[in-house]
Amino acid sequence: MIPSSVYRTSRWLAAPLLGAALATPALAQEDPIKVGILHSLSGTMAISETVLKDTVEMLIEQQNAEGGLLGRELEAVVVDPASDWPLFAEKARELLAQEEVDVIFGNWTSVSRKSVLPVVEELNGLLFYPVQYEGEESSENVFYTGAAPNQQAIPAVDYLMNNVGVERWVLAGTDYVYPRTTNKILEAYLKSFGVADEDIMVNYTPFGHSDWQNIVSEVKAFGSEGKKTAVVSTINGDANVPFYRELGNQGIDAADIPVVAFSVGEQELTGIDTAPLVGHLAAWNYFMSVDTDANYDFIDAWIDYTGDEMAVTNDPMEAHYIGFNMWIEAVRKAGTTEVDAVKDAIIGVSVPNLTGGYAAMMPNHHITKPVLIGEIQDNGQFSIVWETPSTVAGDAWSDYLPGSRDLISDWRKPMACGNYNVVTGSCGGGETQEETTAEE
Amino acid sequence: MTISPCLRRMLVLFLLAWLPLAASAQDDDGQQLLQSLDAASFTQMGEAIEAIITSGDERSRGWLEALLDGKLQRHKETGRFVVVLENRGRDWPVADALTGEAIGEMSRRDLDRLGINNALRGQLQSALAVLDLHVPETRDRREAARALLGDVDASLVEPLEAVIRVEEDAEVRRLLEQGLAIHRLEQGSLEAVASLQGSLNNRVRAALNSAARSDDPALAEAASVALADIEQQMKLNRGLETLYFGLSLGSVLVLAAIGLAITFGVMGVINMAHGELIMLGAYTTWAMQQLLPGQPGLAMVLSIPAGFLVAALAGIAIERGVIQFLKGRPLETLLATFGVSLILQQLVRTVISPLNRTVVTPEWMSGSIMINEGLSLTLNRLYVLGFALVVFAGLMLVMRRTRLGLEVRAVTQNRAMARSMGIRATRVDIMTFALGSGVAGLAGVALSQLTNVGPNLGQNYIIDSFMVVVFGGVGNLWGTLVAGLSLGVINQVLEPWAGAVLAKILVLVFIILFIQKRPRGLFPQKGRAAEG
Amino acid sequence: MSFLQSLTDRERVFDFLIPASSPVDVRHGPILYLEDVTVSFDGFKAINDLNLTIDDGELRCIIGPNGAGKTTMMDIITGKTRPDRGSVWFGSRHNLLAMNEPDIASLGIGRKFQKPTVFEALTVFENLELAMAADKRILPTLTARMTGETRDRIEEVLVTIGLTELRQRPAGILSHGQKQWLEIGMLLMQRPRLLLVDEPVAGMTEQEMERTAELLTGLAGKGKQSVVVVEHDMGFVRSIARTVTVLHQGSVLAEGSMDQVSNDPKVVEVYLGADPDEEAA
Amino acid sequence: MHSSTSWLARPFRERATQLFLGILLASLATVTLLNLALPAGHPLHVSTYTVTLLGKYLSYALLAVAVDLVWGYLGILSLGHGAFFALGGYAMGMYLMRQIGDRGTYGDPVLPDFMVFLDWDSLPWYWLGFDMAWFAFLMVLLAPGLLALVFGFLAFRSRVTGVYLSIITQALTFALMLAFFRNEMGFGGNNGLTDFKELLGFDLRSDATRLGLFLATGIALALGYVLCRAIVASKLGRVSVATRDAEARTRFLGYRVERFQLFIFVVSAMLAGVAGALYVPQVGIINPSEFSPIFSIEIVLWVALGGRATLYGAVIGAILVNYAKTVFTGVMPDAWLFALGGLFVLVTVLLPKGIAGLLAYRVNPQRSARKPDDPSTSPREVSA
Repeated sequence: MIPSSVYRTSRWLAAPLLGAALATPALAQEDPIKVGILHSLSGTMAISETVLKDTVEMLIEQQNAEGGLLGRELEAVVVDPASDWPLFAEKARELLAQEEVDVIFGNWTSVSRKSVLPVVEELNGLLFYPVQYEGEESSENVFYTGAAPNQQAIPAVDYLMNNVGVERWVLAGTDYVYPRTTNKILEAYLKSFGVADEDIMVNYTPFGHSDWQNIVSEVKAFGSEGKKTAVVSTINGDANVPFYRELGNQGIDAADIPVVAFSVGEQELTGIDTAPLVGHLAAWNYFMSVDTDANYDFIDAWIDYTGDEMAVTNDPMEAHYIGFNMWIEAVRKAGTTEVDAVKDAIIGVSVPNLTGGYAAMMPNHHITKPVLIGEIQDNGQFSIVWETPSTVAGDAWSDYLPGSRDLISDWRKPMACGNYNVVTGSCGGGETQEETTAEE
Repeated sequence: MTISPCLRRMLVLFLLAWLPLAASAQDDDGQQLLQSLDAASFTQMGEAIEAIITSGDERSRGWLEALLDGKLQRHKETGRFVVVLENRGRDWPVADALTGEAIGEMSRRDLDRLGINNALRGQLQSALAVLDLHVPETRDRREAARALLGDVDASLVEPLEAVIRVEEDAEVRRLLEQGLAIHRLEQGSLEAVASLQGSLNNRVRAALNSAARSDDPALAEAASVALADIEQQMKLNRGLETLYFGLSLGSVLVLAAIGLAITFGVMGVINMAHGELIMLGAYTTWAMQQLLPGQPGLAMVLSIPAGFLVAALAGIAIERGVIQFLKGRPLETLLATFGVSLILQQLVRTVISPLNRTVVTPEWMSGSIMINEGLSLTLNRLYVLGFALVVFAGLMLVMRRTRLGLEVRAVTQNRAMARSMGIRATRVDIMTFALGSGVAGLAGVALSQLTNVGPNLGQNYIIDSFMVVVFGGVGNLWGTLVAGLSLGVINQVLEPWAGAVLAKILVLVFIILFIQKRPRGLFPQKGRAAEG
Repeated sequence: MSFLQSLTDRERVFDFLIPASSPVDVRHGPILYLEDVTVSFDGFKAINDLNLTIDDGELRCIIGPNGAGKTTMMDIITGKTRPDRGSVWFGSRHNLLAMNEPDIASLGIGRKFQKPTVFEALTVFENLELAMAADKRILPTLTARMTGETRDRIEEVLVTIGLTELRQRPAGILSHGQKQWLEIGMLLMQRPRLLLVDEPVAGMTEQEMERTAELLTGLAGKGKQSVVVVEHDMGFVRSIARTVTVLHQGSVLAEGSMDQVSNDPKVVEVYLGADPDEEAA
Repeated sequence: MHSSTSWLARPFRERATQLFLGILLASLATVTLLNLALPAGHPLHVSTYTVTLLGKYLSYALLAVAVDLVWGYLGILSLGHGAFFALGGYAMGMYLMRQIGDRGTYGDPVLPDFMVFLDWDSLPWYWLGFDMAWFAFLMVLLAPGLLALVFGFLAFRSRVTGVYLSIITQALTFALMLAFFRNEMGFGGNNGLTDFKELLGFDLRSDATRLGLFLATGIALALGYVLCRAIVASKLGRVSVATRDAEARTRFLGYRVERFQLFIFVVSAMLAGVAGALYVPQVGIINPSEFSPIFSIEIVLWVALGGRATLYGAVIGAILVNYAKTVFTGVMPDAWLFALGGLFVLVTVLLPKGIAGLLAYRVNPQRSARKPDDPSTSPREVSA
């Protein structure tokens, strides 16, 4: 987010100079193009993030095998932010200021993205963020290749309402910003369809919550009211295993109360005994079980890269796959890795995704994605039971939140604004009030 | 999910005269049937399923089951239908769906799965359920009958009544009658309410609930009266349930803490790597299951001694490698063992995987036992609860009745004196630490049935463990037991109205204030660790 | 003193009118006065209806087998343990049972522990400095500075306890006997009216013992300190004692001169035929 | 007047302190010089990235000094000092949030972004006043101070000691962590507070501001160090050591031990708060993970590593460990935990007195042989 018009102009001036600086003999042509990878390899998030690091490394390997980019090698620069949010900011700064990488692929949790954001904007870097998130953000320097709420949550609810006939809703989530926002949006959405308050139960739990007995039995009670009930789960990573175990053991099967999860993919299922979960749902933009050649090629490459026959792929990996190819495209288009050029070039770029379609980069730095609903199978895979007819464009600002209803994002010049308020007709923090705040 | 009339018709016929149907279907018929299954929409698929059942083809059951777990697939080129025998990895062993003989491996790339959704799954399940009403095993018949609750409609009434007449098992009869009653209730019959009186079954309550909302005032009235009565009984159930939840959570805390109560409470060693020892126990369970594929139960049993051993050995290594050099400086043990815990975590990450591992729940541990229709206790937690008590009792025996226990206590009270009495204090230290660590391993084995088996497993329990030990009074095993269980119950009692997060906070605040009142914990004790 | 007396006593000033720091009032003789004190630890009566009076300036020796309650008695006087019953008066004004350790200490009751406890990380000099009678509230302590006379006072005590040349060494390195002395020295710094000395000569050599004996006898005297010594070593006791009190099972068994008590058959019985349980307790 | 302030001047007369201050100030000056004077390309040039990094280390160092004060000299092993650090940080963070004004995504002049999209309609009462710098900075001291006062009062009054005290301090910070995770609390939940714009009108993104913050932290560390040193060198310092080693004895000498403990505990908490306040604008985010018990344990590790009860040891430990962390996470991302863990084990086993002990030995073997402050012999250790 840009603090003030003055600051912005100064940065626009700075940009070309920066470009010139990069073009100096200091960096000759044969120097490799540096790709920063900012994923936790230790700490709580290592579980989810290590595979993403490997994915990017694999993609780089492949790209180099095909002769690199602009006749230059790609080189991965890996650091470990260790699931420590301030460390994310520090490492981002290291990558951009010290290593002078041309692009960063990284982050999983919202908080890590939020902590990196100011750094990336200050040092004018490029960040590709591969995980589904709460939206309500559009940065000039960040490209959101994961799903926004309207690319995951809302279609999932539509499916449950129309195809399963759910009338009663449990919105269960881990207590952090993604579930909070998503559930706010869903509540507003459901009520717009006339769902009554008493038919919605919202529940939040701390990270890594391991004792689900009470909550599951509450859900059970909530579901015995004679109306079809479903659980919309935004429960984060680690807490899912005990949650599903408890579901299974308290005998809630998908036929009675289906659970649709937004954070449970193939990767998470490798840690769960899936037998009792068969039939529970997940909404993603990609499943390993997708039956396309592109996907099979990707899977084969991945299995060969990891050397593990049982290795699985998941949605964020596809997001990186898409993001990486988009960046390659944009760099080719711009003929340089220089950030501002790439930023402009990438908008409108479209590359094939793994589900047999194309993903295009929108002016709001989100991409178009198909939405798939899958049912868990006993082999830890998902069988796809529903799919949006066409791809959905990511929405940075939800129409269901009072604060963001009037905001749009478009990074094309001349607007070049991440939070343009169509009502006040000004970009983000209306400059009009600037003085007043300056005084107080 | 309701079963379509077509399916009904065939069931009626099937049930009224249940002599196995003539199996005279040619393969092409089978091919036909399967062909029709491979349909565009799920509705068409539903019809195809009915077709299969009505066909009375003796292979139909196999097909339906394969379909149910997504193992009925079509070869893309040949269009040949196969049943996948094992669907992990890239190449799957398959059998021909028609002839049933195994035909080697096929790449999943060339196969097309006949996918179903929850609605179809429901249809299949109840269809199979109806078929199951005729299997010899009573248990299965009960399952089938229970599965039919709420799925009965007009066309099933007659056949089911027929079944009831000849069914010799009372429980099956009761369940089927209940099913019929639910159906009648949906039809709006008042006396159905009477026959559903007092049943705590979820589906019954669901039916009554919707009846209570019906426009027929009399029915609504009766239903809500019945419900109110049921709610009364449920109240007691909920109370017991909460108690059970509390004890179960408590037992987990006790298991996690009891090892610490020994290493920390008795030896005064602040072992930050305790959590990782628990983790090792859990991974041992996983490893066991890898070694004995297909027999999770046996693996489970074997991993109890194995887990103890592995953790104990690790404990000995820690004691010899680090702690013995820190005699008399327990605080330094906190620092060193913290380092050890970091190393162990990363070791697991690099050697095994940063991802969680699947630990399968043996069937005798999954599900729950039904106390009554409305109250059932989850088995895995029941086992853990029992296990915790056994472990505790075992430890008490060791400490009270064995030579080791005696020596341990002697060394704790007065090291120098014990030495002079010819007790080899160093040996005792090793043994004690090994014991404590081994118990941590046991905790890991148990926890593998409840939560993630991953590198962070230990981290999630170390803090709580220390809380429990201190709350109970350092160096007092009874204290640990009481503390663990009571904290568990308090937490679970608070949770429903305070929410999970607030409940935990309140428990912590409670501990802080309690320590103000009793600066030595629940059961204060004299001895090295208690001084100062 | 009984309640009736206390009413008729015209000199009596009610406790709440007395600032805690007021000088001890010994116009009526006794400086320490224990009456019907009883304390029991989970059933076992450590002190049982103990009555004891120490006069101002007196040097009193208290002997008795293990478990007789000597140390417990000291704990009660210094406010570490609260008795179940009875009253403990310092002079005729201060009800010790109503005060905590620091108050009692600043009132002028010094104590030397059975196991010598000095601050091992601090130097001998610093040990004495901390013990010195001074304003012991936080800010004064923070801003306190070493003045000439305090230094002299400390030096003087260093001489008395013979640790002058070790003054800058940490107390941790002192020998057992030296620690004993340092602790006595700390008592002297406190300038207490009443010293409670628990086994001062344990682990001392003959010469050290003699010097300690001189020290203690020198201390006691009218208007100076009163000293209560608990000791096992009969030789030492004989060498200093004027009056000896024999404690047994938490109450006074005998009292009198050394010769009197040592000829008292009850005492002899206790010492010779002391039953082992007592020893253990 | 003189008599009441001279205790503050005392440290300046100590050779060790003079040395420490000399080194600290000198390095501050050099860094500044190398950062400003030399061109970006120059091999000796210190980038702003490095400056900020050093700034972070220094704030950690101050935190470590605060911990060493209570642990090293009072024998209270606080496993909850992260809480005071975080509270100071949050106080600063709230001020910085208010400074964003209407430049947030939603352009709401009053409400921070996270409140807008979780549709809070008005600012909760405890956020009031944080738009004023003086109030916020006051809170940086008061918030941790008051918590320490109440908590310490309860704990010390009822003579909770040793491991019991350690564990309830841990419980304290753990409870606070869970509380701040809750979005209802109105502190931004897990995301915490971030995307700060300016501090006292200085743009937080400008190199000048970063350098300024670094220097400010350096000065704060110097002052904090002198303060602690002064306390330790005073009679009060000796009383606290006495308390550490023989609490009962100290009582019998007429000192109201619990008050001394409380006093030092509160001072230490406030120092920690200041450290937190300086930390936040430099790393650009404050979130509940600073409350996590593990972090608090790490702090203790820095102190132990550097050498307990020496103050300068704490500084060395904090800087060393965190520097190691920075390097390892970059150089050997997959294996750095081995290195760090190994470091902890080796140092505790091989150097019981930490690095400072080693130094002291180098400087003056005979003295270090009898280092008065050496706590590893003190009886309290058994329990602590």
